[in-house]
Amino acid sequence: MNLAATGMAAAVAIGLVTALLAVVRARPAVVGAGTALTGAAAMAAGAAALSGGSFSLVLPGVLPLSGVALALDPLGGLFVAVTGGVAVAAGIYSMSYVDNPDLRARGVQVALPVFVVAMVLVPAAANVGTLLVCWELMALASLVLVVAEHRRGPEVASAGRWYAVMTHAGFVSVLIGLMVFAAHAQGDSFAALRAAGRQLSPVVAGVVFVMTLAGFASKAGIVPLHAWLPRAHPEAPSHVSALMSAAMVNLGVYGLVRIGVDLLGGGAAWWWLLVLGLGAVSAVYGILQAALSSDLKRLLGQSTTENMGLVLVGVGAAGLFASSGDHALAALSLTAALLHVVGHAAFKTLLFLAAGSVLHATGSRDLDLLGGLRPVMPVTTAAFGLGALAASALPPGTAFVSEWLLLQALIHGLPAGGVGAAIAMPVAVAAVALTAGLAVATFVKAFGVGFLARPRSEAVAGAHESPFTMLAGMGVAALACAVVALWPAAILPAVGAAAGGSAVSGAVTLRLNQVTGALSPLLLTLGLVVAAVVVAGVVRAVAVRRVRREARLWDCGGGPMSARMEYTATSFAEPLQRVFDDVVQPELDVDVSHHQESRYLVQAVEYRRKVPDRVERRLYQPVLNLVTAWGRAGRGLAPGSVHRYLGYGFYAVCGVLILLAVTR
Amino acid sequence: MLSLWRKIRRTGRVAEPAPPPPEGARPEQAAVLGGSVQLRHVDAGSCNGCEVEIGSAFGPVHDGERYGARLVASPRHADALLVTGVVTRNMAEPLRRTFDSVPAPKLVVAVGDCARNCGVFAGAYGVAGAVRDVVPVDVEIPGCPPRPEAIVEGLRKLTGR
Amino acid sequence: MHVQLLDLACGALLLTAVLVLWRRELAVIIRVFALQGAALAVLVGVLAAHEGSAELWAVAAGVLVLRAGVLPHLLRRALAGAGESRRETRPLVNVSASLLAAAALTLLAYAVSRPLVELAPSAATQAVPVGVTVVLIGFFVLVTRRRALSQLVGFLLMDNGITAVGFLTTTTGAGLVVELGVSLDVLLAVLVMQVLTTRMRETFGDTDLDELRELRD
Amino acid sequence: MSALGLVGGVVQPVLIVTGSPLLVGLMRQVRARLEGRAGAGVGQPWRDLRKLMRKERITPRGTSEVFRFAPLVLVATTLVVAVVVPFVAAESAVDPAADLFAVVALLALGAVALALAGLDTGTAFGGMGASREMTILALVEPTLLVAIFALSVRVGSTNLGAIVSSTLHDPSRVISPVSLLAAVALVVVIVAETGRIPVDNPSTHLELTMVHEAMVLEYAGPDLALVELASAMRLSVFLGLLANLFAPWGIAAEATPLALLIGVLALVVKVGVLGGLLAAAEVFVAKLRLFRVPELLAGSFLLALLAVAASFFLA
Repeated sequence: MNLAATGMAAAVAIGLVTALLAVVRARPAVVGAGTALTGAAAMAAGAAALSGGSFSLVLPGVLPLSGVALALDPLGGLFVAVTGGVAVAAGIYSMSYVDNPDLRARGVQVALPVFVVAMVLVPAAANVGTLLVCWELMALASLVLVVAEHRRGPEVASAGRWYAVMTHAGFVSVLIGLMVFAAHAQGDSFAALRAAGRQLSPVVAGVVFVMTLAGFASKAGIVPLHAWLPRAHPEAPSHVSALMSAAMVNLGVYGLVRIGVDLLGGGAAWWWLLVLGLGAVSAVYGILQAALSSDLKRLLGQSTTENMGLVLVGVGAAGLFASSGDHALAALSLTAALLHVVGHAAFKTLLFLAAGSVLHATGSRDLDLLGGLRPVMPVTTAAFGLGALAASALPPGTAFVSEWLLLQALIHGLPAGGVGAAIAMPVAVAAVALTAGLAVATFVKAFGVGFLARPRSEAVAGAHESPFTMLAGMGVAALACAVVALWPAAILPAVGAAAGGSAVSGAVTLRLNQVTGALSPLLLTLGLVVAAVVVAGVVRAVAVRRVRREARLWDCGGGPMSARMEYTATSFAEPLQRVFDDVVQPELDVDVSHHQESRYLVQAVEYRRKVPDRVERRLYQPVLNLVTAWGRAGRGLAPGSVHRYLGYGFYAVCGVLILLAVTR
Repeated sequence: MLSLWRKIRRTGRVAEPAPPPPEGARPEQAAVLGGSVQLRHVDAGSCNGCEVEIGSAFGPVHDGERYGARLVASPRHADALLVTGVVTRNMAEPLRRTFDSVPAPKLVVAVGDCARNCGVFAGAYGVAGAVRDVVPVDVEIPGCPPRPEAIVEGLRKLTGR
Repeated sequence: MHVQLLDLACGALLLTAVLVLWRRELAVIIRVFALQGAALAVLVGVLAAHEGSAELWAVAAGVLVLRAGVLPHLLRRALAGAGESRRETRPLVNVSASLLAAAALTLLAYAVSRPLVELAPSAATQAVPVGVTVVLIGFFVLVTRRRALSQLVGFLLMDNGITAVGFLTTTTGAGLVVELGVSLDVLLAVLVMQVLTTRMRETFGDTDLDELRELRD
Repeated sequence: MSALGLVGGVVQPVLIVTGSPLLVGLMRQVRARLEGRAGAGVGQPWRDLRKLMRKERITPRGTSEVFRFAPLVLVATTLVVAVVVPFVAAESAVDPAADLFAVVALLALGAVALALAGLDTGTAFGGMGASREMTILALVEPTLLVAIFALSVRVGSTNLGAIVSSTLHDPSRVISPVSLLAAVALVVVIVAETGRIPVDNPSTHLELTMVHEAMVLEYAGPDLALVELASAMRLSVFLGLLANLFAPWGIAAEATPLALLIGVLALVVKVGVLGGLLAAAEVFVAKLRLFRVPELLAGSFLLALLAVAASFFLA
């Protein structure tokens, strides 16, 4: 039994034991520690698989039909390791974050390790049955966690409903796709599917691909199947948000790569153009929504849509290059996408945990009410600042490295393949660039308005720094961010192994193997630090007066400025909202009330702005209306008579029998 | 565009030749500034006569900028305050705060008779006093309103150019 | 050298089409249109020099006179009579959006003219997408602008694009007759339009075409 | 790391630091002359900086480290760019950092630091400036990257050294439509990024029209000196980049004193001419309303995309 198998076994065992312990006596410290240990074991298993120690295991009797089959190859190993890492941070964090009765409830406590175990098993599943069972277990456990704090308000329950419906719709889609696939293969193990995948007729392969793509894309929060994500992620408890946003969505990408690239073996160019297009639209739309959002956790959720979009751009480009035969570029592109998955997991964990700290301390996640957290929560502020830098694709940030690789792949891809590439590449570059620019604005807003300046409400004044374990959870994530940002060479070989071809080499300087291009994040950062120190030294030497004087803010000589005079998140985003007016179509409402004495004297002006999700309104509302209409029509069938209901059953059975008799 | 270009060509330079440097003592602190003075203008209760003249002192004809003086938007960027008008009750505190906002070394220029000795408003209701009653004054520019040449001369005492 | 000049002329053709879309002042649009006519003449001239055909040289001169001289002059006269409304103030699609639409049209033009280029790859046919782009942008202007005059420019833009495509694809010199016929048609169309707009203005005091809708009721 | 790169890495930052205030002085002088004024002289920005260094430092109450360190970050990012980009010497001192994307992202990092500082003060103007700066930055990014795309496609690399040497070896490429369209797009981008008219007015006194100035209203003394120096350096760096991407002639290809001297002179002349042209052009245009800026940027985006398209239309 090798290390990968041992790790997986340990992860599953620890997770289940923790869940059992939680059934007996739900203590957050124990559950948190157990979850973290599960994660650590999974990380070890993933790392072992990435360094070549794969395993496979078949337990025929455990599940009906095909039994359980598990296997871990480098691709699955990467996702297992990432999930494990997120679980470590979230587990440690949850030890003191879980402190209200809703979260301490037994069912919720049990669901946490089960969720992690299910997520670890999905990338290790080696047949359709196992994959689907683990997938469903993951969905159910996360659903329990999302609605954990349902007493807080109706929006939690609504988020739960959205999540439940959409995740199951996605499940059904994946199910149909995989059933069609398995029907054309000798059995449902991945080995059989892989063998059959290359011989499928283009139509069947296309159907399988589109059905599974729909399911996996909805899990990854890709537009237009993203509607559940900005609802469920912010309403879940923050450590669960981190698990969902940093680990669970990745599995959508995993599914796509596993089915599309591995099992179906590439496929037609239009598949990947579709993936690339969906990715580009998601990236831009997601970050645009985030840029206009003033809810801290919702903003982070929408940014997940954006990042998964960027990953899909990479995956789509990789598929496109592979379909035109350029395997070096495909490897580079897939490496960029997978590195972005890793980096996103690190910084999104950090950001959600830091946002959770703020929520924990102030009870608010409305950016318009926050601000001035720097003096009271210095560590959380630093953590969020680091996360914001990591998320905004600026050097020395985490996302910068992967987006640089992605851009290199796109730029070198122009001469690679035909008309499709020639049109897709510049558009993709523009989309990635717009996304990067809007991400910068978004995270400047989130950090600058949320944490700096002066408090905008009473809630912040009473805030306090979080307890040690929460800070430690953030510390783990921050460390991961720093490693990916400064020394990506540490994980690039592993990512390359998962991408099926090493496209980047070098320790300090990253050099692209097949095309020209080099970047050294470490040297760049070092240069920045040296330059800053030199400048600071020169200023110290030259400046005549060294002492700093504290002075009041320049308020034009008038009275002290109140917090209401500060720019809020809404006002910060106003110019962007106006620029993208045609895209987002915000609803504006200005109410002017006048004094009684005269119409010319204004008493109050009330300004309301709502940025509804336009895709949701245009796409989902008609569907929902249709379902409601059907439901109303269906009501006529259910008059309440038991005989009527039994009769339906009887007619149905007879109908099936007649059908059988006729078709035989 | 072309017509603007022709106009520029036709007009040429309208700035008058620089008059000889002003006589008289320079404030001590002005030496530190070394030929660069940023000014924040404060209207402490002026009739706006002095503002018009300040405007023309920085216009093309007198071109106060050529001696190294420049108007700026924030007292934090300023080296000197350019105060016009009598200091009214409502502006006394803001003037003090503005003075406090300027990083040292800092200077105050009182522009016009009102700023120097309350001018025609002396003793009126609502007048808190002349500028020197509120903040220390380094240079005074007499006149009601002072001519742009006088303002430029006063500023040259600060810049030393 | 020949290829470079050709490319430059095509670049100018593209740039002027974009500028027509970008600018709001009708006077500027007309001037840009005149520039495009000149660029088109250069394009034909380069082709003429390359093939050493006197006939093409004559066509180039004709293009220069008609499209950089006569047509802009007619447009300017129409503008002078237009009175106050000298700006395309509020096009149906705002300017930023139309610029982005033009970007999409460029890519579309590239995609559709690909087979045409691959038929006979040469420096001239390589540039065919430029002509197609100009046609599409002209059509876009025709569809989205409110002023009759800017719509007219859109129509002429289309014609410029078609002419460019024609010369870039037909290497043998059947161009003269075709060009002559087309030019006459265009001239006639412009004259008719001018008469129409003048009459419209005299009757309604404006040439905002949206108001034509009211005539139907 | 070659000797040439090393020498360049030392000469360039020194040249940019000393020269960029003079560039600002030159641009103000050009503007003053066109307005019929005499002007304060080319050395005035240096006098301003010297004076600011002698002044007191002020920390407004309620601001954090972000406010204090932002000027340092701003200067440091620009300084790193000045070291790595081939301005004077054709080879970069730190070649793996001389990537066009990295350079652009570094310059954006400086802008972000300043925007955070503006938000950190908590004044209405600081927030307003930050909001506008970030909006413009977000909209500039697509144009910038697509223009870079157009430039790098023909070279097959985004390494600045590679682009510069490719243009040196094949000068005829400069007058192709690809280069011209990309150049126009980049000029618009540079105007937007450095806050010049028509996007932002660097000499405005009216807070409501400010973008860059609004963020720095609270800085005083040496901090302000750093901010002003950095914005001058950003301007020279961008102009230098523009000059060397399209007309790298004169750049030193070997590490001899004469070649370096020619390289320095060539850069000074090119940047000076570009700065003078920019200043002269500013006299002729009015500042755009903030919500007209996207139109300008959409136009430049279209040009950048046309440049890419032209690179395969007219290849």
